Amino acid sequence: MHEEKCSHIWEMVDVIPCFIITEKCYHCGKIATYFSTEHTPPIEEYREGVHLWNFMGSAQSIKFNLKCTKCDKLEKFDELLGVMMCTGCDEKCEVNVLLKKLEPKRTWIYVAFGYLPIDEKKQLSPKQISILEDYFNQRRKSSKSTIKIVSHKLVNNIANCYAEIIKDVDMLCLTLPEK
Amino acid sequence: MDQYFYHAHEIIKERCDGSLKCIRFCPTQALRFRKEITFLSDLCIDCGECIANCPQHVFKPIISTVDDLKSFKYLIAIPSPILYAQFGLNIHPTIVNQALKQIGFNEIADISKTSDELGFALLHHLKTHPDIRPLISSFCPSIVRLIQVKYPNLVGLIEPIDVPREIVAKRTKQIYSEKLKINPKEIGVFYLTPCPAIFVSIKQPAEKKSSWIDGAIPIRDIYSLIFPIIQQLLDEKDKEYQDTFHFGKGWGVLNYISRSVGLENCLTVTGVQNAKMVFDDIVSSKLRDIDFIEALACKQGCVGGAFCMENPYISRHNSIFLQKKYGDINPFDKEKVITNYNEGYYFLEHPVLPRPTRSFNPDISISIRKMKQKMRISSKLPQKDCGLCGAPTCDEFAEDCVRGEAEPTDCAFFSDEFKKGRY
Amino acid sequence: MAEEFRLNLNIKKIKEVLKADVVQGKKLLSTKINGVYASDLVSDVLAYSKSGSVLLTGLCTKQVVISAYLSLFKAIIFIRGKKPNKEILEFAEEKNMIILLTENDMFEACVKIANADSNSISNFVKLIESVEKKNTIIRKFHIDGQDFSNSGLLSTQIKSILQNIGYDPYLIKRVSISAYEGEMNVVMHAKEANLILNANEKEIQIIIDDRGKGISDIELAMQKGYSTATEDQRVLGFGSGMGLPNIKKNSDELKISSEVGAGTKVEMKFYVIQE
Amino acid sequence: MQLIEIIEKLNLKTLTNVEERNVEGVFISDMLSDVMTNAKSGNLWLTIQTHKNTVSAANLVNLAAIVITHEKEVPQETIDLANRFYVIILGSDLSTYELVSKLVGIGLTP
Repeated sequence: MHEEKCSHIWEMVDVIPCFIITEKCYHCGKIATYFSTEHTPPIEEYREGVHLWNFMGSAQSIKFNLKCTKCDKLEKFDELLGVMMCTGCDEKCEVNVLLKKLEPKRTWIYVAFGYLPIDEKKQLSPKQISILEDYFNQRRKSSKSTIKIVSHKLVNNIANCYAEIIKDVDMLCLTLPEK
Repeated sequence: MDQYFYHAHEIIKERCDGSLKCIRFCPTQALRFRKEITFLSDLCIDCGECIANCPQHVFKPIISTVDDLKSFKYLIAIPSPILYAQFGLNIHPTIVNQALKQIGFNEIADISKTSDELGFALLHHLKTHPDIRPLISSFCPSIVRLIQVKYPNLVGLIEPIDVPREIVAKRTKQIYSEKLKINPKEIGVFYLTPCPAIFVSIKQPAEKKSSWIDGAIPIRDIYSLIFPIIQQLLDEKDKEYQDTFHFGKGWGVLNYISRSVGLENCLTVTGVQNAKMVFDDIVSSKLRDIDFIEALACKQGCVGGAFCMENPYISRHNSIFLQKKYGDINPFDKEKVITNYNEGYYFLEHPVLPRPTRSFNPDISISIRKMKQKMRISSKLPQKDCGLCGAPTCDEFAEDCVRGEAEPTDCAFFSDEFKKGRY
Repeated sequence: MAEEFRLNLNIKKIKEVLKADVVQGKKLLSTKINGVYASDLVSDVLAYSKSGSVLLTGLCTKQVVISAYLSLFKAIIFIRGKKPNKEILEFAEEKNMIILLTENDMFEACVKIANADSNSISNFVKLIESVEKKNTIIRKFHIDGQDFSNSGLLSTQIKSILQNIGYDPYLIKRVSISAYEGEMNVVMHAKEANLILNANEKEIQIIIDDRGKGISDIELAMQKGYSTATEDQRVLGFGSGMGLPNIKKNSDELKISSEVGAGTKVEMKFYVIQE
Repeated sequence: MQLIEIIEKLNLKTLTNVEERNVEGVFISDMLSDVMTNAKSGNLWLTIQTHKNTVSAANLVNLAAIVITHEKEVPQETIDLANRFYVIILGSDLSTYELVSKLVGIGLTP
């Protein structure tokens, strides 16, 4: 009842910088992702049950929760690894079909991705996704366009997805940029 | 205050290579280089420094051409005495006049007799008006404009007597229209000029509604037309010519106004920068015992005009020796001059008025604020007057910034290129 | 030459404007800095090489500090309340790096530093935007006694300032004459003097305060033709005894006070009549 | 302040299509996660990141425009992506700090 009354205005809280680590098991071909809050991301390979996880890459990112400024309701986003903008790379992908439909209205689709593999780990609930969508659209203020957030479950093949993920790749590389 | 000012030059922007030479030479700081060369019309006094100093000939003087003469039934030339000084010592002015007649002028008017007459009128004026001192000659149109623009509080000192070329034009038009019984408008009076400024004084006189002169032709254009004819005439030796030519007392050299009247407390100054120095002294009342100032914008006077062929020192020498060799001084009727003077025949139609000064704002209090801003900006500038910003001095640049005509970052010393060490 | 227009800042000034905490290098606050660099990319920090600069970054890792050290930065400012760990602080201490922490975000921090730097472009540009509140021009000039070669320059300068503002030409003429006479009096009779020009929309005031022998009888000095100019000065054409009477003739108010052996103070006023 | 005005005054290069937008405030960071967390709608984003995922971040929080400082070359794929999603990318040859200095000069202050 309480939730029904409050039209939440969200703000970002508990922002923690961290790394998204991607690993792959070369035996079964599965890809797994997780957060690390260590200062330097771990890169060693290790065995976990039937899998032998190999380090594939890391990127700087953040973990955060959303809190309503009016009723103080806290919504945790432990299962969210990041968002990526769909660029329509795969014709068969459901996200792409949706984007084609919404693009004339300037509605952009972002995929909220969580832990991999999808079927083995806990995922964001549809309610959490809609809260996230509300949050971003609230922030956009007087925008002529809107954001639609979808679950990464909709993505046809996440390993081949070319969506633009918001993460800080190469943030800590120590090589000189080429002029 | 958007008054239109006529100028006797046009800018051919395509020729400009941005060397900024002109900007440094302009004595009234009227030129700016902002992406392309431009000039501030209200500040320009048509001294011709930019025309003379631009290596790319970006500034093209606007002058009458021989074609302009065709619209008149009867043509009269008033040669500046400087014309005769362009030729060698063995060429008598009468030969030059004959050559002028051969290229199509019906009559050649003589200016030096009138000069002497006006000199005497000036002397009379000085005697009868002992309060206003020093008077400044109205002869040079650039100087008159310099005073209007930069020394507005000196306009009252400009001599109220008109210049010889105008009086001659006025007189000849009257005489010939009566003699030939034609409309004065059908008589074309052309001045053969050593400088572009004269052209401005014809198109937009500072002291009368319209000039008596119909056009001006540069000496250098005339020179190329008559020089072959003069050589022909010299070959036909012993040919009789009527010697009706008069040499004035000073005749085409410096000091000639004062020389012709025998003024003693008299200064002669040439070059705009030098004239400014003298005018500054007048403003602070430093010049106390001077009666008359003959100021000419060109260095060495009119012999240094931009349209002269010969270099100023040679033509000056020619001028002096021509007079010594052939000179006879024509007496004039002094009584008649005084009568004319009293009748107001010689006077300017109306006094020369100051041009609106370039203040920031008609409201003094706003203007003061802008001035303070200018001073503060100026204090930040390097004061090197390098000119790279397109303004001649750091001070002018600060002013342009306050007026919104320039961006402070146009200063090379503040630009990114400077910081990167490209300058 | 380039140096003149470089930054004019030290760490202490930055600390003050950002209200920053100095967590490392408290003794090095007077260090002058040559530039400011704002970036989060470690690779870019490495590419930037202007020694003696300060780095503004939101990335609080040891790699950043190492790169900053390699690029000869003198100080690092961590923005938005980022706190370095012990490892970073130890490294910084070892390499004499100064570390500051501020709550400002990157833009605020940049703006505050730019505002503090009196030589920055923004400050220069702001001169244009700023609106002057007081509408009085005050200019101070210095006159040297016996400096005949520069005599008259000052009154010319004053004349062009007034002309630029747009006062009535005849008022300007009166002011320039008086300023010139005042200036010449100093050049001829005093050791040195200060001339103050004070101009607003109601009046123009000139105060000349000299150090010299003073005037014993002001009334006598005010008489036309009275002059104490030396023979040398007369030969040069100065000292016609027109000085003070001429100022009196041209100004609307004139006040002279003098102490023999100390100096003379001449205050003149000219009223501005606006149409 | 209007974006077009800023482009003109600061002499910025327009790398993508430009439309009239209102600019409210400036945000400086090279971290996309930082943009997602702290940048505000209508901000002008000053960065040296030229990777195409900057477009993704700018679109998500509805930034007015991205300004790439330090004369950095922006890859064509970034520009193409930006044009498709109506994200404006501008370029400047000044450093981030120098550009801020100029922004303040034209009156864009925090």
